[in-house]
Amino acid sequence: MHANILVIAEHLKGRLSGIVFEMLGKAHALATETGGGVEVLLMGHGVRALAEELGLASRVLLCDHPALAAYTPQACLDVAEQVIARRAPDLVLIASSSMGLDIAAPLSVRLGVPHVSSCRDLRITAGRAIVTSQMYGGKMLVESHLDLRGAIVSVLPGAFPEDAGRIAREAVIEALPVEGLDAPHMRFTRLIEQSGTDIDITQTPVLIAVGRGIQNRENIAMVEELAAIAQGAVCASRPVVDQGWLPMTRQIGRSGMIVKPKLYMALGISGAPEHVEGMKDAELIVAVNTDAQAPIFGIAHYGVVADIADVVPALTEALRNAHAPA
Amino acid sequence: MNSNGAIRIGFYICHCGTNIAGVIDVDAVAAYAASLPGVVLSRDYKYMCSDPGQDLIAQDIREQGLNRIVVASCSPLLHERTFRGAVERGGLNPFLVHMVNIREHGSWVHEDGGLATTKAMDLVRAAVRRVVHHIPLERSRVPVHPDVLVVGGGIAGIHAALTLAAAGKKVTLVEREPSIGGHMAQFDKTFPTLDCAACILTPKMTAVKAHPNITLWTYSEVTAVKGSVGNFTVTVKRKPRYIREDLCVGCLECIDACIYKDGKFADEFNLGLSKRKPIYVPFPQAVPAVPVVDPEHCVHLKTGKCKDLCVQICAERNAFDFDQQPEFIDITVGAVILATGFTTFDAKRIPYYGYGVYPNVYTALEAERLVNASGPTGGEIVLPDGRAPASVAIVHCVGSRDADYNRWCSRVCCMYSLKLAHLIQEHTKAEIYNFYIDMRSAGKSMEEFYNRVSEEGVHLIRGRVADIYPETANGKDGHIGRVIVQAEDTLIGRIRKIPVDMVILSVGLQPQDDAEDVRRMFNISCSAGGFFLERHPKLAPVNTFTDGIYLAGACQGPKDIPDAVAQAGAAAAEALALIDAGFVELEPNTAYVMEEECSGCKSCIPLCPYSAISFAEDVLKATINAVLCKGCGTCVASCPSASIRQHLFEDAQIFSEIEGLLTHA
Amino acid sequence: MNIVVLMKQVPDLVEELEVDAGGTLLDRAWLRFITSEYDDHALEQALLLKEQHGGTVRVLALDMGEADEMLFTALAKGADSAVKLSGDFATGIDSHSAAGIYRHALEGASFDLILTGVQAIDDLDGPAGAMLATHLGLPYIGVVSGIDVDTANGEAHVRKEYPGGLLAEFTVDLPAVIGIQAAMQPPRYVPISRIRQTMKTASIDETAAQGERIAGAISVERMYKPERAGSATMLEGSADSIAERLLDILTEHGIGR
Amino acid sequence: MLATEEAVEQMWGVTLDRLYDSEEGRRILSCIQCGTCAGTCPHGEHMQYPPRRIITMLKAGLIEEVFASDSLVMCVNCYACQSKCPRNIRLTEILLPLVKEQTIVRLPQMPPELQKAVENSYRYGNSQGESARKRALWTKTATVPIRILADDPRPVDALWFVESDLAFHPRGQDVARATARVFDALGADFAILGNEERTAGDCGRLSWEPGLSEALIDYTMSILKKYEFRRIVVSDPHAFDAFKYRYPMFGFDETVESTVSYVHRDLEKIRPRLKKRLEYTVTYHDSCCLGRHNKLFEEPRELLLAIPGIRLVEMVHTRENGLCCGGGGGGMWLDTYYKARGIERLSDRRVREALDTGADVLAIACPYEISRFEDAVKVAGAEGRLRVRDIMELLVESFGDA
Repeated sequence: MHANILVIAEHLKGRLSGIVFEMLGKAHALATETGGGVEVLLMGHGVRALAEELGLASRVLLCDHPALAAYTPQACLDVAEQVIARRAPDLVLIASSSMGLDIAAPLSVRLGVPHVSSCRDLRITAGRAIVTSQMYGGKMLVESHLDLRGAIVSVLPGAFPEDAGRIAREAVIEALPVEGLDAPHMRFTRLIEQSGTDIDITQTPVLIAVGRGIQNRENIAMVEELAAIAQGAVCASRPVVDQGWLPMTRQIGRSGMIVKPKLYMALGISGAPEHVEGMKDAELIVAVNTDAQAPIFGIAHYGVVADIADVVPALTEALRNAHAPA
Repeated sequence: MNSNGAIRIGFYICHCGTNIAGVIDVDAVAAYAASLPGVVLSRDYKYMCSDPGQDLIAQDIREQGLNRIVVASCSPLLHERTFRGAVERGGLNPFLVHMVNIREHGSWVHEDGGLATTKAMDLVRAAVRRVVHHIPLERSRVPVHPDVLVVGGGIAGIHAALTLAAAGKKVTLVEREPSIGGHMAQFDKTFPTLDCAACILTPKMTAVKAHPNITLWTYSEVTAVKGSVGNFTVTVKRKPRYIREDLCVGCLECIDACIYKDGKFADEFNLGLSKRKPIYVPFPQAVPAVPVVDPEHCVHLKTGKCKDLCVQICAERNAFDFDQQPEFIDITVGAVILATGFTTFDAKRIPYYGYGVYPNVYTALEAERLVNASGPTGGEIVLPDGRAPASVAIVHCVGSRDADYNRWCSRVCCMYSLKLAHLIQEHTKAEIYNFYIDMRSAGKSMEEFYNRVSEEGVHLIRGRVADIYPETANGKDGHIGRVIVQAEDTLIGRIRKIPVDMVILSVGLQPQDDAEDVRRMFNISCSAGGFFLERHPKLAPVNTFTDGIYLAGACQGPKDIPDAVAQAGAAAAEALALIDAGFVELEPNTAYVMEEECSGCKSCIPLCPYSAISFAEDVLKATINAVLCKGCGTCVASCPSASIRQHLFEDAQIFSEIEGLLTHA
Repeated sequence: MNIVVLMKQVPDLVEELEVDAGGTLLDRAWLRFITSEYDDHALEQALLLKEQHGGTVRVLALDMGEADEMLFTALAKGADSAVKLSGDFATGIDSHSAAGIYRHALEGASFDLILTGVQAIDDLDGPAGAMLATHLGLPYIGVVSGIDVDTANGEAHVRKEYPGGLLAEFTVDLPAVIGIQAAMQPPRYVPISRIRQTMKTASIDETAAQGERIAGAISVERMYKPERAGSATMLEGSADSIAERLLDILTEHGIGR
Repeated sequence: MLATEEAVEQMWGVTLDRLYDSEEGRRILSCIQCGTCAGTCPHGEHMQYPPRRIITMLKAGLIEEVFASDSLVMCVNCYACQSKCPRNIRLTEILLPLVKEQTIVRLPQMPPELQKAVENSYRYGNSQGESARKRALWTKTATVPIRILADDPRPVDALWFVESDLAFHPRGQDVARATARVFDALGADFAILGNEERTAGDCGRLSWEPGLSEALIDYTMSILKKYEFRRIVVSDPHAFDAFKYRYPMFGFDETVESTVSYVHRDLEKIRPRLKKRLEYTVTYHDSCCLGRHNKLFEEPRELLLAIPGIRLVEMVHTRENGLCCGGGGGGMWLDTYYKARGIERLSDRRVREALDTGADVLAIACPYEISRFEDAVKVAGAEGRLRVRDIMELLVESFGDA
């Protein structure tokens, strides 16, 4: 049985999110496998150029409307509902992102179809979608089976390779009419950039990241020492920033920065999906955590089960000695 | 060894440890002294005042035939008596010694040892020249009358009188109020023990009345004093109370009988908080229990037209005597104890405390009467409108420690304020706020009392009250509004404005209004604040500069009851020591008149601070009473005809001394 | 400003999670429950808005885990009322069913805002708050970390978090449902004595949960712990030897020089 | 003035509005504002309202202002003010906790680490936030058998109350294992509660959270009721304090001993085992609870001197006048809070005093000190020069066979 898959694209500040290509690549592979097709729904205003990037899809469904100039949950939800109802795909893939989280579950209610969140893996076997979700902060994997009758799957960033979706091919673009966006209950006002005085961690090749395991503010000094000697910068997962120990500009993850450094050293970070989203593409990931079960070890290249208070000073010392003239 | 009439001076210089020798080269001074004319012996010694030092002098006099002695050491104030004694023990007249002060005037005040040594030599030279002219003098003795006068019938006077009487001395106790008892009789409880003031005072008052050795004259005042130590003649004015003490038995029926059914005139004892009749006793336990008739208000005395119900009811005793006149009686005594007490600061003088303006602002003495069961309210603490206060502020240091009023600490206010806080809280359960500058609770059991009261939950706020003003106007129904007491709480640096129903001003103690008159009459001195001055604050605290006159109680300075009683006992002991010796010995350094040269100009008489000079009408010359003369020299210097001279300060002695000084090479 | 807060209990990750014999559910024998972190933030945000604008905060929860303690804590923190929806939740409940129950509980009720955590660690079928909004026909915005209410115009200004430290501000007509990522300040502390006191003095309204359970839409076939250490090469030994190994690895990758 | 058991009854139920109902509370009225409390307080200079001013503000009815300031967040429950008060006012035991309680709840924001520690203590029975089921894990690496009462509930002589820092902190676990070895060497009949144990709710650090303290006390009392034992031996001085002074208010009347005095009593039994000479210069830090509050000054020193080779030197602040490590009264979780206000950590100051003695070992008997002082040694750059060792660890080291 062939599966027709609809991918809902998202973009911000004129760029498509990486997850769109992850989903597109995966959808393409599954569709090819089952003999189905892939359509991408792209909503926006004046975003035809973005549609051109989505050539791997059988068809890009372009909904262009001034009301979609900036992402608004209500408008996207309304448009997506109309499009899905009209195209009746077997499977809908939505990013498990700030935007996707707003619309995936409501769509499932409106359309009366199942929804599975936090997808890390997806297969199609015997006419059913087999979704592996990362639950309980990554401590459990849950495998659920869905009938291919329009089910919606929210895909965690980092689940699939992005490159597979970036095949350069001329896109088939079909513009769809957009209706019913006249009386919105919500209006986009503005984008707020976090103050830019701090260093730009997206441009720093070495990042030393700290999480809950840091215990207290004083230990940040220890980590800063390591970062200094490694010529990198200190960043953090959300809890550390919430404590006010580091500025928001240093936050990695869903609501923070997306980084792709040469080295990402995760200290005391368990590896919750929201965090992993922001750093999974680092070239080299080294994780230090006292909990051997921490999901961060699932994406790290090297892992150390230890107290960061022991490892960090030792590594700082080793680096210092390595730098010292012989 | 015989001196054969030649001057043989012995010189002694004291090291005083390093006090003198550390600065002055005593060897050099001793060697220099040896070179002076008349000096036959010169010694230095570590401590001349020590027994071996004194013995050295006595022995040298005997063995070396010395007839003049010069000691270079400390101030004569300290050791002149010592060395005179040593000289006397050596068999020489004690007035043939002279001291040179090279410590207070030398080593202690100079840093340059060389110059100090030179100065010491100069002083020694002057002394050696002076001592040559010393002549033997004799001390004289005057007999002492064995009776004592105690002026003032407060607790100090009572205690002094009882002590002397117990020693078998005849005492006259003079009190100007109708009853003895003084301020203590007005108090409710006494700190720190909180025993009832009347309970401990009245037995002593009764004892005074009952003691055969005590003559008690109340409603009486001293009007004149003559004579000197051992032999004073004192004039006492006995005011008429219009009731004969010898006939009255104290039944007080006359008071009930008075045509005034209720009190109508301000009651002095209750500070005007209640009314009395024209005939009254100040308080129930008064001693003597003899009523007084107030001539200002007695209808009989004012108009002569009264039913005289009082006289009628006393018919059997017939003690009334409306014809009584003031009586002046002279008594002779050997010593006088002044126990004239104090008065409290007039709170009206500090306008911002509102005393006399707001009806709920009281003085501490008034508060004493309010808490007293025999007081105007029967011991109920109530405001003029009859309500009990729910909050009371007690303001310490009113009129004390204040350059605008009295600079001194009145010493008793902290403790009596705490006592009042305790009593008022006990009576009313009111919130009590004591505002203090410093909490002074020195003395036995005082700190413990302070602790006790603070633990009772009295609010102790450190800060001098700066303002008292009404929170609300007084109500038409006579309701007394609260006042706000404003002060900085210095311990938290915050201004506190506490509304209270009642304010008590802890007024300070000050000299009696007529203290100056008393001072003149008894020829004593006052300290800066007007309290009588003791001869020495530490070593002669109950003596005055006038021999035979002693101080007891708060007339010398603010003090509490224990201290007043202790001082009264001390004054009595000093008086006893004087009387029991039977005589007084007079120093011979007195002035004397060269009668033949005196012109009788009388210019010296008013100058004498001790009233020792009188004019002999028979010969028309000045004459000096050696018993009174203190040797101050004022008359000597002032006599236009140089006819007054003074022993030990003869011209020859002084001029030689000056010459000695001036011959400094 | 009347606010409804939806809160729920989720498994406490401090304890080891185990899978039951059936292989599709958590072994509840060892499970401890804790209030979902995001819901705590939703409550905090509600209390902050109440402090600012007055009104009431009403907390709704399904009778799962330690719901009573959670609700009493909410009351102790300042919520005005707490409703416990009881039913058979012994093996948990999917979000679609939960949203249905909330819908029954809230239909016809008067409120200005519904706040709830943007998600929870056990939301396999997505966040219930977003679904509830659909049921009630109300606007929904999630991943919100700041709300200002303009009561005069009946709207709220919300700040939604985007990747890269960006915030998007929206104006939403009230009533609305908001999925809270973080309150404008960390959840407050409430003394345990006050919680205990609240347990004695306050009460929780308990009503039976209504609304059909949606069964079988998703069929969970398997639940299992992730392979330990996934792809990571684990380094062991003393801190110093680990440091040396790391140094080699970094050097190999051309880092740290 | 230090706590006495007799005073415990007096401290029961004292609240700020009923302060003067008890004799001990009324002592506050006897304050003479001498300021000794403020002067001796290790954080006095950082308090807007040091104890002296708190008393005046209380008497002036302005205590709300004190609550609104964060002065009492600085209080580390070190008993210094109480021990020097010339009026014997029980500041640390009675007044300050009541003020602190109100201060903490009024803070605009509770310091996050402190909030976490409290919430963890309530939820998991340990401030670390570890699973209660992992509490006895350390025993698996102990070198002597350790009986856990839940598994083997026979009566026991000494019920050893281990406390969370020894059970969970890696260095604390070293001390726990060493303590077990010493007990074993004593031939002691001892057992632990294992996973049933929860933090004792130490009166010092948690007294500003009476609800938590009471919840933990209720729990621990209910567990203790299950077993028969002759005494409770407590390793953590804060827990010792809690059992001695706070539990009795809840009807607890068991014999309580600190590990130090328990071992000291039978010192002769292990003396023959102390064979290995430890050529260390040791300085001993008096824990506030063990020392100043319970007068255990000589016992720990005698244990140290029983070890051959050890030379004992004293820091400038010692015994009654010892300097707090800054960990009590919640200070353990306030380092960040203090640092943000420019307040030097007391543990840093204390370690400088230890370094000034020239000692190479800083001996301690309180599990707080290990983490605090080892950290401070790093701050001082004295790693390798000064080691922090629990007395039990030193005793075991002298056994020489491990």
